[in-house]
Amino acid sequence: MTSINRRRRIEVLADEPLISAIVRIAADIGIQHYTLLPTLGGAGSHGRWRDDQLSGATAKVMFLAVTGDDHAQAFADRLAPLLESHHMMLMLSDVDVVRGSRFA
Amino acid sequence: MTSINRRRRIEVLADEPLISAIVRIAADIGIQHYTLLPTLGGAGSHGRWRDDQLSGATAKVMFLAVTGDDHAQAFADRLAPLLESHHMMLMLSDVDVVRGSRFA
Amino acid sequence: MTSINRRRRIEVLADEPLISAIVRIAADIGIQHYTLLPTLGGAGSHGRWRDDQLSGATAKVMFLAVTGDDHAQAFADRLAPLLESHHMMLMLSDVDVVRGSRFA
Amino acid sequence: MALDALLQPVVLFFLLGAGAAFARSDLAIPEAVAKGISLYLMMSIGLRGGGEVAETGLTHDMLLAGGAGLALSFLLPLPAFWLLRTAGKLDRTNAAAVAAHYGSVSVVTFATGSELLRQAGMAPAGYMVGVLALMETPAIITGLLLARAKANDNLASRGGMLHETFLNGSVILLLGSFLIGMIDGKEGLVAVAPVFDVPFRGMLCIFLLDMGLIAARRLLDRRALTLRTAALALVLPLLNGTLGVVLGVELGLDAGSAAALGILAGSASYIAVPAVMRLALPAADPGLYLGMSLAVTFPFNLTIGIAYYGWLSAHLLPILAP
Amino acid sequence: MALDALLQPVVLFFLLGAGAAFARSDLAIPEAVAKGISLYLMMSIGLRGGGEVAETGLTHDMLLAGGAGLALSFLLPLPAFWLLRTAGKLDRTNAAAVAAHYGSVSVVTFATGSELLRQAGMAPAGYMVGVLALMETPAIITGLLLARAKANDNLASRGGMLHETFLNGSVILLLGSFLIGMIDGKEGLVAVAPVFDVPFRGMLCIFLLDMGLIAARRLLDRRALTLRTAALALVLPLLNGTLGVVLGVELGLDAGSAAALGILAGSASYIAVPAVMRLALPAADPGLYLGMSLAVTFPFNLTIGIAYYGWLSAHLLPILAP
Amino acid sequence: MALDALLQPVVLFFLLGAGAAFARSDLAIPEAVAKGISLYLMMSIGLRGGGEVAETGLTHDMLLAGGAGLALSFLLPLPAFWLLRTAGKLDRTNAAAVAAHYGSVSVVTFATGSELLRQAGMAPAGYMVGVLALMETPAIITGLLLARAKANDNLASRGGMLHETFLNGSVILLLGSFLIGMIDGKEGLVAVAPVFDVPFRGMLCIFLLDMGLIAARRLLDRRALTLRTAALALVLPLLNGTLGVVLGVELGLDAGSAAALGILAGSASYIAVPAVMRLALPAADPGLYLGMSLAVTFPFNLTIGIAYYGWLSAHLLPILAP
Ligand SMILES: Nc1ncnc2c1ncn2[C@@H]1O[C@H](COP(=O)(O)O)[C@@H](O)[C@H]1O
Ligand SMILES: Nc1ncnc2c1ncn2[C@@H]1O[C@H](COP(=O)(O)O)[C@@H](O)[C@H]1O
Ligand SMILES: Nc1ncnc2c1ncn2[C@@H]1O[C@H](COP(=O)(O)O)[C@@H](O)[C@H]1O
Ligand code: NA
Ligand code: NA
Ligand code: NA
Repeated sequence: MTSINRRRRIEVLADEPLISAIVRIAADIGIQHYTLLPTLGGAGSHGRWRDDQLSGATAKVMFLAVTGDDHAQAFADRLAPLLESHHMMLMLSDVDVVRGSRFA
Repeated sequence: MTSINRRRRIEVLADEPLISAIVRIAADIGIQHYTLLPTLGGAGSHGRWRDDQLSGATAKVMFLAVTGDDHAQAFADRLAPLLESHHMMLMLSDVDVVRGSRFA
Repeated sequence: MTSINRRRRIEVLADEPLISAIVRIAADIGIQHYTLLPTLGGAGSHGRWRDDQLSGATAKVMFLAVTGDDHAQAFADRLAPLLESHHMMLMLSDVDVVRGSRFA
Repeated sequence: MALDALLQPVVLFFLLGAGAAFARSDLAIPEAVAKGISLYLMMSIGLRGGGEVAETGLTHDMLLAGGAGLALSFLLPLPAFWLLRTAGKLDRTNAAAVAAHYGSVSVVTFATGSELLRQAGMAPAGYMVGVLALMETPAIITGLLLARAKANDNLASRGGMLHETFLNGSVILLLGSFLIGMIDGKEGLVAVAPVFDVPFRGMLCIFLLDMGLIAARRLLDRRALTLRTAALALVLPLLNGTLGVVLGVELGLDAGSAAALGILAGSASYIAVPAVMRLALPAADPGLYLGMSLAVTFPFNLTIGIAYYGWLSAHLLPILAP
Repeated sequence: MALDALLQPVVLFFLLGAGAAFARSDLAIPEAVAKGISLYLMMSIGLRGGGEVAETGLTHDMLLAGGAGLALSFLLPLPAFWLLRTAGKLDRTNAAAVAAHYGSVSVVTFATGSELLRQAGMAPAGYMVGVLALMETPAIITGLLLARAKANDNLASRGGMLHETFLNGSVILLLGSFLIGMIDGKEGLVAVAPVFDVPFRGMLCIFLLDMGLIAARRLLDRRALTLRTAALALVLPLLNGTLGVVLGVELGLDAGSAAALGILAGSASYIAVPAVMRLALPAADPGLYLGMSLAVTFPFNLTIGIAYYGWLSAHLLPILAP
Repeated sequence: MALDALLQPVVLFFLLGAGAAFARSDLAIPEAVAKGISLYLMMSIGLRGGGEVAETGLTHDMLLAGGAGLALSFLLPLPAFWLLRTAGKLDRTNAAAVAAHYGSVSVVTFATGSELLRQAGMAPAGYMVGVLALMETPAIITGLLLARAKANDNLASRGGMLHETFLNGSVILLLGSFLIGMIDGKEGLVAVAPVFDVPFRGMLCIFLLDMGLIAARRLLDRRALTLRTAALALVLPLLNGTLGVVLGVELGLDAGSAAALGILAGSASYIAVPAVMRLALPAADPGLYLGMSLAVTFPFNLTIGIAYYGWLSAHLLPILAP
């Protein structure tokens, strides 16, 4: 039976122009691997949006990274103060992976 | 250390024409904030599909909302009887968020 | 109150040309229902990528299936030896569903 | 015009798409591109139709054709419903949903038909585009009445169903472009003709390639289609189309316009109507109504139906015309 | 040219899009298609401008217009900032962010304006495309200085803000195409004219349909717009545009080019600047600056502003020209 | 034709894209648009080639060129494999995967080459499009044999690898369009020429802008490329291209067609072959084969290779032709 390890799944929903900054922050902390997912639209405390913005300034992208507890906590600590001002949403959850050493 | 709260992550996969109705049902229950994600294709008990439908009638969209236990339960109760007839899939899972009060 | 059952959520991130093979492997094991989600880009041990590849050879797709513990374990066992060589990422997590019998 | 029509690039590209899908090739047009071309086709059809109407002004024929179109869209679902219930053995909901599709119209069938008629020297009048727009929605109302759809259904009442029906993007775009064409007239449109007129047929080729892929893939996954319903998907366009042509000729329309009325009556919707039905009659099977309209009726009209309606119109005109 | 301009297909399609959005229709252009057309418009504008400059060679007017454009982009944010702070009652950050938008330019306003001026026999000189490119970014710098943005802000310092500003895709594409146009000259471009010249106006129609949808939807969701800021979104283009025209005429530019300088000065960015502001001034409200520039100023310029700048230039020229 | 070719808009847009990517600009063509244009290019090439063949009918040259193309695609991987193993120091699997790419062809290199040759008065014959289609897949078979790929590999056997190889969307579309062109002939295609003929070169510009971006970004992330493999990515097209030209001239093809055979032989696949290799030889590094074919060989052919093959063909013809 394949051995499975519990890790943390980090998801950040953020405006597209902020993604490169988030990638760099993650890298600083030691989270080098990630995947970006597209979105279509939504609504939050700052109103509705659709991914048809010409400028892409308010089109949102989902940043996904699987990592260890410590890295996840460090990332959350780093991002928490920015969530409100930058209209971001951060989600953390448990996930099981094979090859645990790759997701430290 | 950033304080983290456990909330429920609701995901509903539904045909595109149904999404606006789902958004209204969620709003009725008190779930005002959500994000919509695109899909490419899939297969279920009603056959295979691809997101190349001209009409968009059978193209599917993922509705995502993070909310409190009560709201999540109310939403599941409200949607459950429709799942079979409307070819939808509902998933609920745990997720940790910062700023817990925003996800009541 | 709607009765809810705990199941396993399988997610595999893989290069687009591999998806049809993954769908067949899942079907062999008895996982017939799935959904495919698009991605935008990312970075891993094999470098950065963006979904602008002409050939689609290195564009990635997320395969999502909700299923029972046994099927999930069988799938993980089947895919684990291929993850490294085929540059895939496998995630397993818990998810609650209504109509549990559909997700055996 | 029959064989000739089959060998036109537009039809050949449709067959190429269908062939590729049957051979299970991975050929695919990106969804955004296909959607973009479908919007383009509606803008182009609308503008050109409006531009022609601006030249001729409001005529008697126009009103007759409009009235005929409205009546057809409202009424065609009735015999269709009866056939689907009896010969097709469908339940009330499914029969009503399918009937609505056959009362409504297919923009691309109309567009292809107009091109093929034009090629054969039987160009339909510009106002037929207005008739096309008028015929999109009435059938939906008849269909919902036939289904005895309850207004307090959980999702439909919330989803703004009436909006979906009457403010459907494609209807708005078609009518809006038609209006712009009428305002600016043919000379006003000269500057945009290199986009909305000249490349029309080529764009149609690309779109029909995609339609071929989609229709054939749907036919391959035809779990919802029975022999009965597939046969009805051939019978209904023939009946409706013949009715349309006869009515057009009787009303004194020119041969091209009468043929176009037949094409409209004989075609079945696969864009506007399915989107409404998913919301209003979720119990109806999308595999069934899309299978019938998209995978059987559309290819039939493209390859045989259009040629037949054109032939019928040309031959009935000397006999029946008032 | 006022009413005439309003009835052009380009403007009518904008109004159609806006009308559809106000009626809450689901009409939508796929994002990828809209993005593709916006890239097309920039390539086309660049090539054609460069091709014309290749014919005339470097002239005195060109340098004057370039200098004027640079100065306007750097300085227009200053009075705008003052107005936004006092009359608009905005805080420093929001006022600075909005001011940057009004110092920068809107490519589509320029493109539509050029077409409408051409139609009226007042085609701007080719080098105005170069001026357009020069005016995109300086206002961003002034805006950031006005906001006293700290360089050690958490995200901006990491996100490569300077990159976003100066290597913004649209600026690069515009300048690059302008350069290619200059290298190849009008004859060198003949082979690509069927794509980059002839269909320009039709493509603009499709794009403006989308702009109408987006602008109206943003206006409907105008939680960030107050009466004050909406009024300023009308006043600022009028002031800046008038200034641009007067400066252009004073510098001795031809009527079309002076009008184009007015259009550039009067237009507000909604592509390049918002993307930078999201990163550099996250505390500024995107609902506010996109609401003002996209939902109020853009429609105003399209329907009234352009016609006014053209009229002003034509009437000032005999009086003011040196 | 060398410098002249470098200054054509098609090449300049490629360089613009590459420059933007090297400057790390965020310029990007939406994936759906790029895919759409690539499908367009294949339809256009196919139709035009087929239309020309319909005029000339089946000729001796055609069969010779087809045979030569097949032979080249089957055999060119052999010397390439040897070079990659020895000079390139690659393992068996990687060498085989790369060799397959160099035996196969690049549609866009062919398209650009044909345009540049046409410009220089050396238009290749229409049947070369058929040769292009023939050359896409045989090299894949040779490559898999060289790799000694086991048929019972876990994923490939399940993924329908043969399908991917022979029913690859681009091959089907190219061949299908070629056939449609042959059926309808040049006159039959007149109505679709405004889409499939006239705008070809302009569309190629947009596509090459995207290719520039993609190739340069891949070069920047060149973790898989060594100096040895990068050098081989220059040597292989030169060797294969020279072989192709010589063979073409020896067989008595006209100068343009011989040059086109050289372009085909010298070009490397980056669409069809990588998709098959990901499935069939997952252990081979996509960074390596895409890096070599897309980031080195493609730009080399575009800027130097094509001009060289054209020059070689024009100069060998008087000497070698039978
Ligand atoms: N820890 C991770 N979190 C999120 N995505 C990952 C992670 N590791 C790998 N990936 C994704 O999987 C792809 C392949 O991974 P690799 O085989 O390591 O190159 C990467 O390009 C990422 O998109
Ligand atoms: N509770 C939630 N569930 C799902 N998505 C959310 C939630 N809250 C916020 N979002 C997403 O995050 C975006 C920004 O949130 P806000 O800053 O509240 O406007 C929204 O537009 C939504 O797309
Ligand atoms: N177990 C599952 N895992 C993932 N996706 C599913 C599952 N079951 C259903 N789906 C998705 O939901 C759609 C509708 O399901 P169905 O009503 O069973 O046809 C399918 O086409 C799939 O895309
Ligand atoms: Na009908
Ligand atoms: Na301005
Ligand atoms: Na080759």
